[in-house]
Amino acid sequence: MSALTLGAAINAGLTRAMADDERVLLMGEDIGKLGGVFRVTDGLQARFGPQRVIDTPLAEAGIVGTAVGLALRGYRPVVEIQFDGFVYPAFDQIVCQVAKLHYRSNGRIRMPLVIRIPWAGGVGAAEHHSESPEAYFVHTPGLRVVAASTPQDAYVMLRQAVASDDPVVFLEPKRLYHSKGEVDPDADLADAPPLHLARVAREGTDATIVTYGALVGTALDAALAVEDEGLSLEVIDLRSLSPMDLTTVAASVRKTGRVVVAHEAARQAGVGAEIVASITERCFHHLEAPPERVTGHDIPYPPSKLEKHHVPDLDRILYGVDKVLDRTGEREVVL
Amino acid sequence: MSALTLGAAINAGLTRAMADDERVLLMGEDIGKLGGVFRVTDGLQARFGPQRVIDTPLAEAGIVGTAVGLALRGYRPVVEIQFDGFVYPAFDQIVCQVAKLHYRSNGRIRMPLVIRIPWAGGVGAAEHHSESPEAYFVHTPGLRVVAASTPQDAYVMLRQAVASDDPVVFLEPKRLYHSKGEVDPDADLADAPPLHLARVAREGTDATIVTYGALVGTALDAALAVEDEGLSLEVIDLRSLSPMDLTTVAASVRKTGRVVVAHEAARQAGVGAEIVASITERCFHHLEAPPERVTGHDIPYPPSKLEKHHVPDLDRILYGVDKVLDRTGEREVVL
Amino acid sequence: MTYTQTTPDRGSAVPASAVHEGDAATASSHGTPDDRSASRAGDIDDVARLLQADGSRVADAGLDPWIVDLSPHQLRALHRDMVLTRRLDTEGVALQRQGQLALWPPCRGQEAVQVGTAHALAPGDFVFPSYREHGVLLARGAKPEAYVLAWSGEEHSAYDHTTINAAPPQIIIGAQSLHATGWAMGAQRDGATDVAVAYFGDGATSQGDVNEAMVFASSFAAPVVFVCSNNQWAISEPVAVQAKYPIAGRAPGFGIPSLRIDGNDVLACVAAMRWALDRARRGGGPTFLEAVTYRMGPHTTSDDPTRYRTSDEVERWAERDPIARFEAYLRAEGVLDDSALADVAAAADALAAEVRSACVRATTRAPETVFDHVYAEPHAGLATQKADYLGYLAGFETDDLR
Amino acid sequence: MTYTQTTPDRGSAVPASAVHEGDAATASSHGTPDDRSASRAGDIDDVARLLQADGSRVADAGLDPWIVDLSPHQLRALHRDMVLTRRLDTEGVALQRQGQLALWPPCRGQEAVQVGTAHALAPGDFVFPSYREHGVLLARGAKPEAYVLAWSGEEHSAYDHTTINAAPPQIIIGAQSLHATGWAMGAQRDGATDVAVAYFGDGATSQGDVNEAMVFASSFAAPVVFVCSNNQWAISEPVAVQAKYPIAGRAPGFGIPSLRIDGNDVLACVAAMRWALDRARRGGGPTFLEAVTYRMGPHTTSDDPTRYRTSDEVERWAERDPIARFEAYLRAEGVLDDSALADVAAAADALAAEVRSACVRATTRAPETVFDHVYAEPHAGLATQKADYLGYLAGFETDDLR
Ligand SMILES: Cc1ncc(C[n+]2csc(CCOP(=O)(O)OP(=O)(O)O)c2C)c(N)n1
Ligand SMILES: Cc1ncc(C[n+]2csc(CCOP(=O)(O)OP(=O)(O)O)c2C)c(N)n1
Ligand SMILES: [Mg+2]
Ligand SMILES: [Mg+2]
Repeated sequence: MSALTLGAAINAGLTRAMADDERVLLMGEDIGKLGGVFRVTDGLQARFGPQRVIDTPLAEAGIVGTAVGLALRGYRPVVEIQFDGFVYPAFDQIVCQVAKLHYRSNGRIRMPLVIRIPWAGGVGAAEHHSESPEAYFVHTPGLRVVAASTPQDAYVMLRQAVASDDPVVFLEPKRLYHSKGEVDPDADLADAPPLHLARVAREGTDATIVTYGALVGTALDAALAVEDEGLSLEVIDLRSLSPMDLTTVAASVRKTGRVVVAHEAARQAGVGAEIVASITERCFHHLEAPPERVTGHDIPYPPSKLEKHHVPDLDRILYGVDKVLDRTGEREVVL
Repeated sequence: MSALTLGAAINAGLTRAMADDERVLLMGEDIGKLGGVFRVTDGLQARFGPQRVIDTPLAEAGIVGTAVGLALRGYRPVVEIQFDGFVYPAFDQIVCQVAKLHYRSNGRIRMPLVIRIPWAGGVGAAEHHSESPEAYFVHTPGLRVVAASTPQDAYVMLRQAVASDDPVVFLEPKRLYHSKGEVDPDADLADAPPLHLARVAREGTDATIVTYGALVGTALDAALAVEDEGLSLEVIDLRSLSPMDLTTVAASVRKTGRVVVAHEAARQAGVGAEIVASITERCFHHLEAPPERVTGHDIPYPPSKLEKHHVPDLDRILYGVDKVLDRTGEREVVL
Repeated sequence: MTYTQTTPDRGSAVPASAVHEGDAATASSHGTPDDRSASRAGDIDDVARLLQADGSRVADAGLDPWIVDLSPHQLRALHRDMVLTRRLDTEGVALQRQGQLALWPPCRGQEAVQVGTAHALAPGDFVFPSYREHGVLLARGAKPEAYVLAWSGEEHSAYDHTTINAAPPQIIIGAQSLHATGWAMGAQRDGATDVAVAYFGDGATSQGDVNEAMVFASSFAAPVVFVCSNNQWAISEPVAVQAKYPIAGRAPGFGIPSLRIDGNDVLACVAAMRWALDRARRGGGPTFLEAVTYRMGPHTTSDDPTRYRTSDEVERWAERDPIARFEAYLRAEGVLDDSALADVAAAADALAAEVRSACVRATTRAPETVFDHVYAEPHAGLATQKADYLGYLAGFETDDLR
Repeated sequence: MTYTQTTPDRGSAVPASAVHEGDAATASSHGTPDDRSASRAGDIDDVARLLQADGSRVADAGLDPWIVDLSPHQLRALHRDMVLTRRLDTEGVALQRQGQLALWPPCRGQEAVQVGTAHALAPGDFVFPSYREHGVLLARGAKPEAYVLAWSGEEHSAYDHTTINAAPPQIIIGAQSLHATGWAMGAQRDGATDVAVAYFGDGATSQGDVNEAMVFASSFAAPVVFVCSNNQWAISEPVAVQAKYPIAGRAPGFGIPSLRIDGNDVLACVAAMRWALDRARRGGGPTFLEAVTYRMGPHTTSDDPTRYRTSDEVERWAERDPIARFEAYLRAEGVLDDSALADVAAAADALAAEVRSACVRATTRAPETVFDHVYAEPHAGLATQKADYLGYLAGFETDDLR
């Protein structure tokens, strides 16, 4: 075990995946000599050479589209989209090709592609550098979508994503790139929790917070914050957004009867809507209060000086918790 | 009043909008001499000339991107995407530019753009010709998204969309292009229901069906089918998917206590999830059963010979109704 | 001081004899300017050609060497595949008219470029076709009776790409050009001499994807050949909407040599393709071929071309028919006689009969198969949806719904 | 038989004297071949130029006529705006280092192409800049003290596009090229002589959007000028990753005349831009300018260029500095003396002071404004969200959160 940042854990995961399977290739803008703008691929070109760590022309459709061709030739490309907001030029290739080729070919073609996306906000960045596009992918049959929230998960899930014969959109909470945690580099994938399972990050009995990515930490903070008040919150790190581990979620909600769903993305038709709808369908008779969504507003990502009024934080999650517990107005807000 | 097909009603709406405002332009592939592959723009180039009805090169990003520039120059472009499945190459321009320029410029730039999309399935078409991409747009702040289900609505809503200073994704249920209805060509826009309001297509008391597009007709058929059984279904045609008229929806659900949400698009993180989540949040204590979603499966659109096993039909909607009324197993299914 | 200023309306012709050196870069330095004016964009005779419309053979020092070795057997095979392609196409149209197929995109008139380029391929090469490349797929070995079912609505794609090294037909215009380029980058990494081929139309050249494919192919010197069948129309839009200057002139700006050939001359198509493939196999990187041809039929069986083009134009192109031209040549050369022609006609009839019977026999697969192959690995959510749907179906008393 | 075969590694130079005829198509037919080999892609001296690195004036029959009328006043204005741009840029970097700005993309080294092309514009023209075009916007009249706030995180875009006819800076690489083309199509429909200008970098030329913009611009003969500032780098990627051959060579394939100019020579930039604008105003359609220049600083203040390029390279480019070169020329011409230079320096200092104080003074707008201008027309759902959020904020005892 060693303490690694989430970024370094992904680097370690990529290194391991490339060492294990020479058909694994990395593609992206500035991922070679520079090691990526977040240094996630640092040192990989030096180690594996420019034939396997490929600095591509500046064109996202081109990156994903050529990765499709490489996959058809038997490679397992891991492509990096430089920032979340730059994935849209590749949207057609992702939605119409990556997601559909297996189906189109009656299963004869496999698309073992990983699309890595430094993801979401809270880092004071310029426009288009703080987007949360996950709902678009979650709504697209044929894709798997995952989001790691700890270095250990990042390391293991990256390797699992590379090993998967399905295309995986791999969301990397960029706000956590520098957050550290223990990583077991020798973890056997066979022993690790499967990619599609959620993780109960904290057990509790009074209400459930379902979230993913950087907000998992915030949810855990919320659980800690209300401990004194005698409240016990369960926190679920969804990990996989498609498929969603609704079994774990439903079990928790059946226990607590109350649920807050949190994400940074805009609310309308976001992933939170799916979670709330699914919970309502599955746990209707166990729900003691309407599920509460704590999300980004239905606005374009605002200028960074104002992002704290968009991205849910501890206070907004607590406010959501108060709502499902019918205690709004009771809390003393200390800033 | 005259009986027009839905396609002809849109043609009439375009004609009227162009006659009323010379800044209105049409752009798209094959919309000129051919009149569009669905003939929706038939005769318009002959009437308004090739400067206003523009056959563009075969490039959707180009169509939408140049329309953005035309809007900046003071035009009101109405662009046609030839089929739903071909909107994705334009996705970046739609999501990052069309939807965000007003916000980016602090309201100084307006984007009075209409993006017309022949939409959804059930017409026996080839791959990519039967897609329901609406959730992607509904999840994108800055866009308005509407879907007409009758010729009269198509005529009026098209004109309202053109008149709107916001960008509007205008979904045209291609399955209904040839369905006829009365259209009042002299309808005054001021008297027409605003673009953002839902329509109670049929009043009822036992359960509510919320849907939009071609399924409105199917929902009405369902209401008719259960009349004999003494059941009274309310049918809501959402019309506007963003914003959503949740006031009308909630009022209905408060009355009936039971709701079926139907759409053709894949279920996961679809528009139905948003409707169910919103209803649950607003009508939690009025709900007598969990809301039921009747949707396309989470699969790529299947080959057309199998599409009847994907697109919800009368039977599947009735099954959903039975579920919310707790009567599954009771119905005699007559095919 | 000299500097680079390029104007659009000129290409720089290189001596045809330089073509087969397989190194256009070297060849070009001996070029002489080509001063024809811009209007030649529409000049359908501004092409490399070996057979004239009447079937007479013309010399082309650049192309000739690439076909000198064609045996009578190979020539007859080319002819046969063109005839079979036309018959498949005619049958496709007929089957659609009779309600057996949902749709058919006719390739009539484009048999030479499709069959000619495909015959130049090695088995290890991989083609990325559009929806109209019936002749390419037939020549690659797709079983016609299976192939047509992709157009009946039974399947999205009805052949096994692994057995014929061909991707499923692509409907999203231009998307396959990137797949081909990526595949070629893979072949390159494998140290193989396999070449990828992207087929697309004139309209496709407007798409960002096709241009990005040229950027990537050039940047990585990928062994890919872009074959643009300029059939003069993208549905109702004449090629002039997409390009004011010859399409072949676009590739060089990306660092990709290009050649504009007579797409109705199967010998020119074989020759140009062999040249391009050879360049690729030797590490010379990508090549772009513009085959000037004509879509004789409607865009698809749903289209009505009388709305946008004259029958005059169609008739003029009928005189350039690729099969008649080649037949005339082969007869003159003594390679083909009446009896051989009768054999081919019989084979074509047999093919048509088989295709027709396959359509008539075709049964739709079971409803639950709509859930298959969404993912390669198990997916709990989808499994539940499938179970739910089967439960729902089971509620019906008859199996009429199936 | 001759036919079109184009190879990538050659352009066809036309006599520079033909340039100013404003009709490249005619001019080209008198062309002589340019036989330089492919390697000239990296040849930064293969450009049209009026000023050498030491400031000495060289003749160029094509460009000369376009600047003969520049008055001493205009020359000084060019110089002044370049100096102000550099000062703004230096201050931007400093302010970012001091935490006053969130980010700054330096334009040091690119002042000539930015200021030169912008000075050639008429007020009615409309520019579509990228994030790095500080000099263009300054020359267009953007108030520097407002402009910098776009980089403080206070606003996405901090100038009123209507007053300076400039779109908000574009961050999505290449997207603005289509907007410019569309705007130009609008100007064309208005019967106006206004021209749209799209600014982008070398990296942007790989994007589908930029290529589609060329297709549309050519197809509609739109009055748009594409100005590609080839500053040799796209973040860490050298231009060779995007293009094996000179970028200027790409446009002609789309039917768009292009010119490769010394982007560090402000006179060449003015001249080429005037030529291109004139072509557009006369109905000649689009033009593509590749300005060969260099990004002296990091990509942005977040970047560390030592990871991917040598200081040698940077030093070599320092010798080609656009301002030093122009200053030497103006001094030699007697247009600029010490006292005028001192005036400019003082103005630059004043600008810097104003910008700094604007940054320091800047206050963040009220939280509820995040809900403004999502839509131009009322939106019930968003109004509810806003009310809810304000209700939530009101629950806090202090207004620290604001
Ligand atoms: C992205 C996309 N946009 C639009 C279409 C609709 N469409 C199908 S074929 C076609 C014309 C294609 O023309 P071309 O590339 O010349 O090929 P051809 O059909 O002539 O063989 C169009 C517009 C599509 N299939 N994909
Ligand atoms: C669509 C998109 N992809 C990636 C990026 C990230 N990015 C920002 S600037 C840049 C390099 C741009 O290079 P170039 O076009 O040469 O312009 P320069 O920065 O050199 O002025 C990249 C990759 C982006 N902004 N947009
Ligand atoms: Mg065509
Ligand atoms: Mg650059």
